[in-house]
Amino acid sequence: MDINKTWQGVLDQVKTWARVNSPWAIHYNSGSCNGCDIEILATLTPRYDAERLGVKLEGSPRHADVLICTGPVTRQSRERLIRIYDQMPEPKFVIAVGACALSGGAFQGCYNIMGGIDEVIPVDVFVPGCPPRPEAIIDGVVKLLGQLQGGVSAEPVTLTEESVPAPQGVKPGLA
Amino acid sequence: MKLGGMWRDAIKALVQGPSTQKYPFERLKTPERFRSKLTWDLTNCTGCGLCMKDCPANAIEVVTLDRKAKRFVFRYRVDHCTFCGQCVESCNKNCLELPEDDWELATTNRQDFEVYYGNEADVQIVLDGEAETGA
Amino acid sequence: MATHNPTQKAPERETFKIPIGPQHPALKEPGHFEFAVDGETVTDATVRLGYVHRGIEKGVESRTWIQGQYLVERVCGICSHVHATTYCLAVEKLAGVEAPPRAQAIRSLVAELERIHSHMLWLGVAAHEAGFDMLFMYSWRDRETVMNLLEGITGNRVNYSANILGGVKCDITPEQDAAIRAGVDYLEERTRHYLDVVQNDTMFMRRTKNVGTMTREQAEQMGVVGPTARASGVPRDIRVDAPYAAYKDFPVNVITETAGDLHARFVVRVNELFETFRLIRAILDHLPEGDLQTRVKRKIPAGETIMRIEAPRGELFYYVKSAGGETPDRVKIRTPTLPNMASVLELAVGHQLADMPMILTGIDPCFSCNDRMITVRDTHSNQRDVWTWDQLRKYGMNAAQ
Amino acid sequence: MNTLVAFLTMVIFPGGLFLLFVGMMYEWLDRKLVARFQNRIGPRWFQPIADNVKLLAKEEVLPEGVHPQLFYVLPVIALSGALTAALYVPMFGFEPATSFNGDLIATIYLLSLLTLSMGLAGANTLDRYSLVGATRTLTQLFSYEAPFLLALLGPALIAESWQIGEINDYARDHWFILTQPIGFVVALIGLMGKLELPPFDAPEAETEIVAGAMTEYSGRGLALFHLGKGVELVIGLSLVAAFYLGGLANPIDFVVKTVLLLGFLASVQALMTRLRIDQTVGLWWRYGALLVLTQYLVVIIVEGTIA
Repeated sequence: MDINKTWQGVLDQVKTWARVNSPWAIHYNSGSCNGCDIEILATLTPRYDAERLGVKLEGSPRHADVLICTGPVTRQSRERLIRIYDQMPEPKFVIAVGACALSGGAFQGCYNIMGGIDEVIPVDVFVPGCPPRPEAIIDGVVKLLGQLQGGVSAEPVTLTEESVPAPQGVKPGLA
Repeated sequence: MKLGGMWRDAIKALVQGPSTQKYPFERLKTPERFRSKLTWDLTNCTGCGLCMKDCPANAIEVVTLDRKAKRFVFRYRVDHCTFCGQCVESCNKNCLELPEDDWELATTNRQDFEVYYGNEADVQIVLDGEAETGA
Repeated sequence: MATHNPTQKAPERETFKIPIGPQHPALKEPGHFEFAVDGETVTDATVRLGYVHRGIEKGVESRTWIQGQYLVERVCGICSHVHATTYCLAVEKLAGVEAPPRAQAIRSLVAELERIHSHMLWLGVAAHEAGFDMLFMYSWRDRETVMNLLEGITGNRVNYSANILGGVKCDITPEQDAAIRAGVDYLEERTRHYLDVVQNDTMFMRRTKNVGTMTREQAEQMGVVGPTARASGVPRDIRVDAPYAAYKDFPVNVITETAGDLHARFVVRVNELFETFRLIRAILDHLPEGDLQTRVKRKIPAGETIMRIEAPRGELFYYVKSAGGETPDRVKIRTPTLPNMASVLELAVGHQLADMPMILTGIDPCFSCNDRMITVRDTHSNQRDVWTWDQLRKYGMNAAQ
Repeated sequence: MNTLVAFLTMVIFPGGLFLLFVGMMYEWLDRKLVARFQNRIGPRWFQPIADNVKLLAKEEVLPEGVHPQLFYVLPVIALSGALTAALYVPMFGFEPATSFNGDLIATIYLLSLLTLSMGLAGANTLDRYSLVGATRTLTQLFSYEAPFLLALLGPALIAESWQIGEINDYARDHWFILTQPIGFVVALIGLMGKLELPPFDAPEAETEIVAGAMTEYSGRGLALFHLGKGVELVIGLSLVAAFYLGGLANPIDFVVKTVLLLGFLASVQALMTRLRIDQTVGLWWRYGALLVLTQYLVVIIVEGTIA
C-alpha cells in the first residue's frame, strides 16, 4: 500500500516534470489583427527562442498541449475554435493572448464578435497587451508552467452541448 | 548559383554564440516611450471624463462621487486596454501616464485585471456599491 | 504519379480535395482554401474567406472619429500604421486641416520603417513555407532591429498608434535619429546578403524560379497591386502616382522586375528595401522643423472623400463619409490583399501541391485585412459568381450611393 | 544464465533502454546544432526525454474511421523493428550482439520497417493530410532505398562479406571514404531521406500537410514513432561510420565519428531548402542511384584488375 503510494507519487512527479518542460503549442487565430500572431511567431526566432523552454509550435492539434489563441472570437471561427480544442488530447491548456482575446479589445460591440476566448472555451492564462511583447507572451507561458508545477487538475474539461454546436456533415479528421 | 548560400552565417553563429535574450532569467529595460499599464494621478483631475469618452476599448471608467470635493474613482480594466495612449493625449491636466516598465501582466485569474485608483475610502464605496447592485 | 493537363477538366469522378486552413501551419491566419489534386498536381482551387470578418466598417460608424482611428489601426497588425495614416489623412481632408510638415514627415518615416518590418517578415515567412528555416530565423532576427526602433519611437512594437487626428504623437529626438541611422546601416548590409541568398542559392531557386508566373497582361487584367504587380512589370505605386503625406518632398523610385514568378517577387521586395533605406535617410536629413499636431474639431463637417496609400502590400483605399456629426457616416476600406487574392486561385492550377503555400505567400496575403467583406457564393451549385467588368462597375456605383 | 544475458542484451544494452537514451541524446544534439546554426540557444539537453515522457503520459485519441488494432500496433512494430536492427550493428563500438552471414540485408530491411509502418499508419486514417503524407512517405521510401542499399553494398563488396561485424573489422584499416567517396555521400543523403530530415522532409512538410502521416497520432503512438526515429538515427549513423569512416573499434571511436557525421547532417539540414517530392525522387534516381552504380562498376573493374 505504502510502496504503491510512493510509486504513484514518483510517477506523478515525473509526469509533471515532463509536462512543465515540454509544452508543445498550437496557435489559432480566431479573428485577430495579426499583431499578436506575428509576436507569437517572433517568440520562436533567435532573439527570444522559446525552444530553450521546450516550447515547440506544432501544426496538428493532436500533438499539442497548449492552445495559444489570439483575437476576438468571430462568429465564423467559433466552431473551428471549439473543434480544435476538442481535437487536442488531455491534458490541455489554453493561453489567450492580446486584449481582443481577453475581452474583445478594440472590437467590442462589433456585430460579428462573440467576445473573448473564455466565452467559448476555458482559458488558463490571460496575457493582456495589444499586442503583448514577445517577452510578455513568454511570461504568460512561464506563468502557465508555474501553475502546472502545482499539479494538473484531474478532471478533464468537457464542453457542454449548448456551447458546442454539433458539427454537421463534417467528416472525421482534421480541418 | 551556389549551394548553401548561408553557410557563412552558420559558422559565424557557431563562433559568436546565440543572440538570444535570456528573458525570464534576465530582464532588459524597455524603451522610455513604451506603453504599459496605465496609472492615474488624482491631484489635477477635474473629472471631465474625456479619457473615458475617447477610449477605443472601454477600458476606463471615471466614477464621480462628488465633483466639488474632487472625489473621483478611476476604474481601469487591463484586459480591455489596447495601450494606444489616446487617453494620455486627451487628458488636458496630465493626470494619466503609461509607464514603460510594467508589462508583465499575464495572470491566471481574470479578477486581477480590474484596477481601481483613488482614495482608499472612495474605492471602498464604489466596491461596496458594486456588491449591492450585484446582489 | 499521373501527370495531368490542367487545362483539360477531369472527367466525372470524385476529386481528392486538400483543405488548407482555417487552422494550418502555413497560414498564421484563418482562411480556408481547397485544392483539388490529382496526385500532387493541383487541378482546381477555391477559397473561402471570412473567418476574420469582424465588422470593422460597421463598427467605425458607431464610434467617434477619434476611437475610429484605433479600430481601423487594428484592421491589420502588420500594416497597422498605414491604415491609421490613411484614415487620419482622409479625416483631415474632410475637416479641412492639414497636419504640420514635421508630422507628415514622421508619418512617412514610420511608414517606411513599417515597410521594412513587413517585407522582412514576409521574406522570413515565405522562406519558412519553402522549408528554408535558416533564412526565416535570420531575417526575423534582423527584423528585431527595426522593431526596436519602432518601439523606441512610437512606444509599441506592432500597433504603434503613432498617429493622432491632426498629427503624430511622437517626435524624433537626436538620439533616435542616430539610432535609426545605425539600424538602417546594419540592415542595409544584411539585406545585401539576403539579396545574394535569394538570387543565388541553388536550392532556394529551385523552389522559386518559374513558380506561379504571372505575365504583365494577367497582372493588369486581374488588377493586382503592390509588389506583386511590380514583379510582373507593372509600375504601380501610389507613392509615385498620387503622393501623400511627405512623399511629395521625398520622391520614390519604382522598383520593377519582369519575370513575374515567385523569384521576381522575392527580388522586388528585397530591392524595395534598399529604396526604403534611402528614403529613411533622406527624410532624416531633411526633417522639417515645427509642430507635431494641429487641432481637429470633434465634429467633422459633412462631406465625403477618398484616400489612397501605398501599403507594404499594395494600394490601400479608404472612402470616408461624414454627416457632420461626431461619428463617421460610412467608412469603406479596400485592402491590397483583396485584388491579389484572385491571382492565387488563378496561378494555383497546374502547380504542385508543395508549391501552394509558396504561391499563397507570394502575394503576401493578409486575411485580417481582407475579411471585412463577405463573399457571396451560390451554395447549391457551389460555383463562384463571375461578374463582367460592366456589372461590377454598376454594382460599385450603386453601392457607393 | 544464457536467457538472462539474452534478455539483458534485448532490454538494457545494446537493445532497449540504452539505445532509446542514446537516440534521444542524438536527437537533442541534432536539434541543438541546428538551433546554434540559426543563432539560437536551442533546447536543453533533457528536452527529447521530457517530450517523450510527456507524450507517453498523454491521452491517446483514437480518431474516427481508423482500424483500431492497426492504429495501436503500428508504432510498436516500428520501434521494435528499429530496436531489433540494433542487435546486428556494432553499437557503441562493441561487437554486434548477434550476427549471421547476411545480416546487413536483414538490418536494412528492419530499418525500413519504420518507414513502412509510418506509411501504413498514415493510410490507416481518414485524414487527408495523413493520406498525402503516407503517399509521400512511401514514394520517398522507394526512391532512397535503392541508392542507400547500393551505397552500403560498396564496402561489403570489397570486404567480401555480408556480415556487418566482418565489414566493420575489415573497414578498420581501409577508409572507404577515400576509395568510395560517392558511396559515402549517397549513404549519408539516403540516411537523411530515411529519417525524413530536412531538406528531404516533404513527407511531413509542416507548411503543406501539417505533420504528414503522423497528423492524427497523439500521445503514446507519437512518442513511439519519435523514439523509433531516434534509434534509427543512431543505427544509421553507426552503419555509415562503420562502413566508410574506418570502422568502429571502441566507444570513443563511435562517439567521435558519429557526432562528426551528425554535425554534417545538421549543417545540411540548416542550409538547404526543402525539396519537393518530385525533386527528391528525381535527385535520387537520376543522380544518386546512377552515380553509385557507376562507382560500383569502377570498383568492380579495379578490384578485378588488382585481383
